[in-house]
Amino acid sequence: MNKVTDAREAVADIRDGASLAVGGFGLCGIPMDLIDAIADRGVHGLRVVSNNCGVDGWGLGVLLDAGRIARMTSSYMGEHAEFGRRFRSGELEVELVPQGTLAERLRAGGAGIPAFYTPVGAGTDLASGGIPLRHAPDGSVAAHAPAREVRVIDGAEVVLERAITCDFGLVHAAVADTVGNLVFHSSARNFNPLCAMAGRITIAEAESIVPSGTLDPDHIHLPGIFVQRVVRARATTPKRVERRAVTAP
Amino acid sequence: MNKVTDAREAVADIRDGASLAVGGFGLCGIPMDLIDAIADRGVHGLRVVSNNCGVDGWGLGVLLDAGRIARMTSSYMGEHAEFGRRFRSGELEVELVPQGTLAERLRAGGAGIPAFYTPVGAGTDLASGGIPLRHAPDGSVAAHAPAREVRVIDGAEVVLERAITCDFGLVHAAVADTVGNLVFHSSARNFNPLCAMAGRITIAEAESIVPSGTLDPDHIHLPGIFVQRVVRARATTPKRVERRAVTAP
Amino acid sequence: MTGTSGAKADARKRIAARGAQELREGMYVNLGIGIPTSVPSFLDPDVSVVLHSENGLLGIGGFPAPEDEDPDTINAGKEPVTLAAGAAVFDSALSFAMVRGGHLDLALLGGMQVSATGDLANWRTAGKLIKGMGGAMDIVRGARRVVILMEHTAQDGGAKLVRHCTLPLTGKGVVDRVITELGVFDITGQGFVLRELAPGTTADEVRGRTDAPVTVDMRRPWGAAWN
Amino acid sequence: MTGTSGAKADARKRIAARGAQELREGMYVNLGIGIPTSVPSFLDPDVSVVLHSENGLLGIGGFPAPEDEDPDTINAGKEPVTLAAGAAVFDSALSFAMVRGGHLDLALLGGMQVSATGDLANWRTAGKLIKGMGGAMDIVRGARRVVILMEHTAQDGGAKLVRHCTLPLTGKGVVDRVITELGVFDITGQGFVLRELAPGTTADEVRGRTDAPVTVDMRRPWGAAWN
Repeated sequence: MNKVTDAREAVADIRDGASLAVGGFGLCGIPMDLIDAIADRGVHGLRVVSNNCGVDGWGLGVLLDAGRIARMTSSYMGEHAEFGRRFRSGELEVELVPQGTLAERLRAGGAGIPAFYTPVGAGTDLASGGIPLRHAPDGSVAAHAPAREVRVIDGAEVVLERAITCDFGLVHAAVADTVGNLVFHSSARNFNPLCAMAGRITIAEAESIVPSGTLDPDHIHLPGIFVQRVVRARATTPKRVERRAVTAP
Repeated sequence: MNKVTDAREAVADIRDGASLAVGGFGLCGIPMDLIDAIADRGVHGLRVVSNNCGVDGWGLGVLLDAGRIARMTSSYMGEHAEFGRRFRSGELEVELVPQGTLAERLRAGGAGIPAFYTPVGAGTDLASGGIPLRHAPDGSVAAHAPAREVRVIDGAEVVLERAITCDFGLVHAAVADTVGNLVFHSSARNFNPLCAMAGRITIAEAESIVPSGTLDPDHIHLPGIFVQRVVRARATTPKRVERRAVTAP
Repeated sequence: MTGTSGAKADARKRIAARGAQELREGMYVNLGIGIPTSVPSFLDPDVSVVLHSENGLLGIGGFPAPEDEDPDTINAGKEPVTLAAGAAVFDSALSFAMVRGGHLDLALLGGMQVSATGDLANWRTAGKLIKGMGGAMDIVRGARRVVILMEHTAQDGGAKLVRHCTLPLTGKGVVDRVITELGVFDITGQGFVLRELAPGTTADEVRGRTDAPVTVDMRRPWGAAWN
Repeated sequence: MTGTSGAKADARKRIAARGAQELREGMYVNLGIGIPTSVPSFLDPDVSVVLHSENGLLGIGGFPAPEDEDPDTINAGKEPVTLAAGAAVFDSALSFAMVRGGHLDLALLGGMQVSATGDLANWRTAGKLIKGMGGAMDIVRGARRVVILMEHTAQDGGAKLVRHCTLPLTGKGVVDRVITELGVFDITGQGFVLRELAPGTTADEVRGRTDAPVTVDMRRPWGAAWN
């Protein structure tokens, strides 16, 4: 068993309209080489689940700028100018989800839990269905995210959240072995294991690839059963810092 | 911050009727020293959540033999003779739960997810409420486990399972640091991280204790936020093998 | 097919050998207790599969020599095992995330009864003390393909392939295939379909010992390698 | 209390300094963006707390020198940070398991509006483009204690402590305490209760700048150390 391939080959069956679960938080731990390879393929109408959507010209911003993304499921879009423009103009549908709920929905998808209850968002417009999902070209709100089922469990109001699975999971790891076991580095772990779990086909890019049997079984962060293809990340792809602190903590 | 104490001190506030989530699978990765310390305290009416209940005279069997356990939530009791006798005679209430559902319910308890849907058990007497929970002294079934809520999600029948939290989590680790970060060894990990998450107060015994800052942050299996007390496991407590294979695989 | 233990052992061996042919290169597989436990010894050494053990291991190797036993490294049957190259260790929640989430290609499990609609009973009998379902309910519901390896009839001669299970179910509509010492049976919308007949038996014998209709639609000789 | 940026900076500093006194030995704490970010610089060096960053770190240290920056080690504000001794790294699902499961002792967060019943609005305003709620909805619901650090009134002089929030909520009934440059307010069954009054102001000024009833039940002088 050897899951190693190259980036172009690995993304060759990602087609128009595919759904992608993409790891990373901000620009940390993003599968930049896989994103570039998808951009090179010229697919359109992608439905992407990722905590953020990169920045202008980097990360998922590359696909967004090129008009390849039809729908994002994210917790935060931040100051990303092109993202805002596309959302406001109706070119992009955006499902906003609390960060922890997003993580849990991806895990649930990978874990075969179709739905779960959570107190997060109870009593807010997340529960009542008041968060804009799509704008009209004139900037008015064309559709709101649907309301959640609400019930009371043990005296607390909770909302029903559904699992997320995607056609593909795209993740970045520090080390992979040839059978797809992954080790992440520091906070670049973030959503990567969860996106790998949620993908029906998961492609991992790794900064280094080692033979099967090299990694300590106790220190594998994500077992290879969740990873179908492994790609060596280009050593030349820079890691970018999104923000620098202006004050000492 | 230093969470290290001794076993007697660590269990001193476990009182009659307390609920305990106890790590281990079979006799592998069980917190034997903590179990012994609880046995020494003489508490009664314990409600224990653990995948198994040890064997006669070892593991949770120590508490069971001494009549300290009123209720078990487990997936498998196996060939444990005293367990069977007590269950059949009505001295012990037993909630049987599928192993993966038990793991997920403990994780949910630790993760603030009050309930989740799962396909496991749909269409069986787990869902319809036909599994014996308590026997009468004459051996007849006095009560069955309650039926689950059932609904259809995405065309599949699923059942509602509730989270489990306990007054105390009791776990066994290979290494702990002084702030409660844990590292497990091999399949002795099993239910331990989940029981630690599900305990309102979690006590970890560890084969070795190292200063805070010694463990690689990337290789901590369970962060110390889930662990309130750390105890050094006695070096003299043997690890027992429950079964030996009679045929080569 | 007499009741002697030699014939019984032969039958179980035959089932395990045929069961081993269900495993194909690169599969992630869970093997249950009973006949499935002996499947690896019949596996083609050129076929590399990854064995999952629900207590939290992926990549189970062989059994260790007594002096190499590690009480911390056991399989779901609680026996000490070794880890194969590429193995990974994880907690029980992630282990059953793999199971429930459909990441296992195949589960080979033992059975007490299988119905014509794919219901499986293998965790408790009416009279005996309940031992618990362990991970069986999770595995039958989660694995992408569930194949039951069991003797064709019970000790008392009663049928185990039945119209409806009389024992409490482990899973409803979960079985894809049953392998017995008499043949290989797929569960289809039309009930049991005999795909392979073991040497030395006939479709009539199979029908006589099965308590449900059996359609004969043989695809290949007994034990021909899958492809 | 003029609108000059110097007075504004002073107010924010005063709030952060008082906020730092909410942190006690051994607490696990999440600090939100805004005023809470500067709380650590006001922390008593003898008080050791563990800072949680929702992207997956526990045990955040100080900011690194530029040459020591690791793009893989960032906080929830996406700035490079260092890891303190005893730090641990984990994925986002476990990170929010800590949050949602009630394992954080305290969250100090910024706010736009807080209501007399503890509702918090801090993620979107009516006119502007939505940026997303990030982890705020999770944290306000999950942390055992939620303290909001914010200026007492908005830029335009409008009240931020209100009877009912007019902005979309981040959480309903989630706030335990509000600290502004004017005072410390607990949310009780009877609404806002003034516990500490900042030097140089009066209860009447507080009432005049608050759009909800304020009960005065002072427990200690402004900024007296908790115990």
